[in-house]
Amino acid sequence: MNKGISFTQAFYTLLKRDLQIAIRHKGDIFNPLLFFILVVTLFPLGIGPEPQVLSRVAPGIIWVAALLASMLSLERLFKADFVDGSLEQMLLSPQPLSLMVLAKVLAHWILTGVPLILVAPLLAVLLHLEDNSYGALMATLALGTPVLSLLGAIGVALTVGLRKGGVLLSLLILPLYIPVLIFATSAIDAAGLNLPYSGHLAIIGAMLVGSLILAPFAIGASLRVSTN
Amino acid sequence: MQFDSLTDFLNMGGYAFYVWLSYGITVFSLATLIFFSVRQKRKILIEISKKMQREERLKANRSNQ
Amino acid sequence: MVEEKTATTLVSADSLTCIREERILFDELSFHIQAGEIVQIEGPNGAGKTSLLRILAGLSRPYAGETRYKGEDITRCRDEYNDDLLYLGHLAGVKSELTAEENLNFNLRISGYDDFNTNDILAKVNLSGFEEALAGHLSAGQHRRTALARLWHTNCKVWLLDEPFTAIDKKGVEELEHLFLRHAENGGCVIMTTHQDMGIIGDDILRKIRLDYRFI
Amino acid sequence: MWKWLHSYADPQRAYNLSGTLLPWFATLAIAFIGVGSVWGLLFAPVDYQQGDSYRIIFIHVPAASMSMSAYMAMATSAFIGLVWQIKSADWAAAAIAPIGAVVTFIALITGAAWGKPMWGTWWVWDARLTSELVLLFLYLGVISLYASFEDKVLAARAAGILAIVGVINIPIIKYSVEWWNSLHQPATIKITEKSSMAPEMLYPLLINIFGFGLMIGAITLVRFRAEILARNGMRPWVRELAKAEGVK
Repeated sequence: MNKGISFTQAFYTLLKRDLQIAIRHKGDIFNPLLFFILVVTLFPLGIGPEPQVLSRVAPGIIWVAALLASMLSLERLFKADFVDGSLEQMLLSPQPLSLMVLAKVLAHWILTGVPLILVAPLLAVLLHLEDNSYGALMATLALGTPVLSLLGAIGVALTVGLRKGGVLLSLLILPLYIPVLIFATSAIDAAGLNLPYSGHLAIIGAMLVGSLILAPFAIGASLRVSTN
Repeated sequence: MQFDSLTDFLNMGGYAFYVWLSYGITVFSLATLIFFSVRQKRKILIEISKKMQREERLKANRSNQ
Repeated sequence: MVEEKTATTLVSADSLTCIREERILFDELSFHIQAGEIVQIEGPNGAGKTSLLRILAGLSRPYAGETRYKGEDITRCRDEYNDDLLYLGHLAGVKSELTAEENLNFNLRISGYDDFNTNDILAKVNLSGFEEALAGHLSAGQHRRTALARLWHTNCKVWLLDEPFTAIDKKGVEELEHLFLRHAENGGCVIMTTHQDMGIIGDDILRKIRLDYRFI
Repeated sequence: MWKWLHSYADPQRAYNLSGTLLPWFATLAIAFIGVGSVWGLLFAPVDYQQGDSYRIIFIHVPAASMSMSAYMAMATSAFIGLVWQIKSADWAAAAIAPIGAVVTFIALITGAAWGKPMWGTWWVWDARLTSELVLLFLYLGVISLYASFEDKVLAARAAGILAIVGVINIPIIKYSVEWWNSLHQPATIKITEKSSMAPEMLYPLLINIFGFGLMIGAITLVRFRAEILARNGMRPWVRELAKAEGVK
């Protein structure tokens, strides 16, 4: 019986398990996506169908809807593990906690973030987004949604032990999403005006790197408090 | 002294509403905060002493049995 | 405190204090657990048995005092301690969306093992033929056994078990008791809570730590 | 190196120490705010552009700057609590949060009341007001997280983590809001131009900033003491105090 601690083995085992569970539980993938699509289609009904107006507000609408969808889907990130005791096992495993947390967040992003990015161009068509902006839309979503998942996971980890965490969660994490929202939407705006937007992307990329490094520790510490 | 009379002072050069609104809300919210913060301590001590009395009764009950 | 550190002391509690809902569950609790001991924490409901076990595992932080592993505070040697610790709470992390085999496979892999045969281990807990069944469809006892299966493939010295016999039939309890005895003989220790009487582990072997329900 | 911190972590010592400090903070705070406000309202010269409406500055700017500092103080003590596992520091952080929220609220309201005569509207998405608003949300998040946990020892730890996460984000949020503001709203009147301020205006302002800081300190001490008592209800020294209070 030998015990070799391999970080990559732990990471992939956890990643694989989470993906496996999600595939058997398809609702968790599709519900946030449907929510995203529905919210976006409500806007033209609310503000009128004029293409000029819609294309002006399209980046904001898509991104705000993405923030909300990401937040909604995150709510269940640690819940099941908390309820059935797997979270305790994770905290007591000899593998570094931040690594396992990262695997869980990555699994979650693959399941909810990636479909969202893939659907976004279709919704942009509905909202008459400027033709030049599609690249920027995809790029900002690709760089920005992992940041949302990482930051959101901190809030989820803090509220996982509480009975009604839903509304509280939005209060905790939506303010933290503001910088991503600002830079992402203005990158799309800049692209629409044929201006360079690589600076915006660089800043979002920096946020991604920063949250990749720091968020796992915060999530781990929060989980230790929540399971206490 | 920048103002000639009390009415002049209260009038704040025509901006009375905004200036006194600001100062009023500030004083009111700080006073509320201080009031509740100071009351907190007394409330907690009373709660603890009530709990102590409950425990006394519990103990008395148990020793009677 | 008592500093009788012997070479075989695995886990010790140093003046642990636990407070829940403004109630002191236990105060200044100290003990040492040696290799080879089987310890039962006993006491009425609400006395803090599970709390003590969680503090010993490092899941909960005591209000005061510390848990030591081989003489060192566990918050300072968490990795070493976790490497040598097997904790099963009353919810033991069995995913109902996964099969018994997948559950066991995951639990062992995440603990760092990669040389095992899940079918053999599941056979030892009488789950042969249920390897492919989703854990959610298993009975309470089989569910519990899926979690307990890890005990048959581990080299952790310290076992912390919260109500391990719940939903397990008489024969299963006996098998577990034999396993505990073997584990103790091999230099491990078992710390558990249970309300069930044990047939094989007699009072001469079993050490008891009693927690009383306190009103203050 | 940090051993001295632990000696102040003992609840009873912290309680007594903050009791000794409290009268000093309270007296000085009243004195400073009194002098600063009277000076500002009565003696400071009229602003040639904004008239007497600028006198709101003597509470708006202290409240705004102290709302940030209070957050920093909260996060610092949460950090101490987290790293050195000192419960008193967690409690201090929990004690500061509501005070910070009230001060931020004051900064927002006075900002709006100043904006109306200056900009003709109660609210503009000015960089300072927007980041104050976000700061208020951050405070409210910490407060409601603290309120949601039943076990207050855990509550203080959770709120502490959130405060630390918030403090890392504040500079990013502030920077992004300022950048966003410059993008969308060029050339609004900046409501505070500190550099061009006459000393007769600056002194009462500085006195009030200092006074606000002391006042926050004083209220923190009051709440901190109450927090210590609430968390140590089973300790004999608290029970003595409760006995004395409860009989009345």
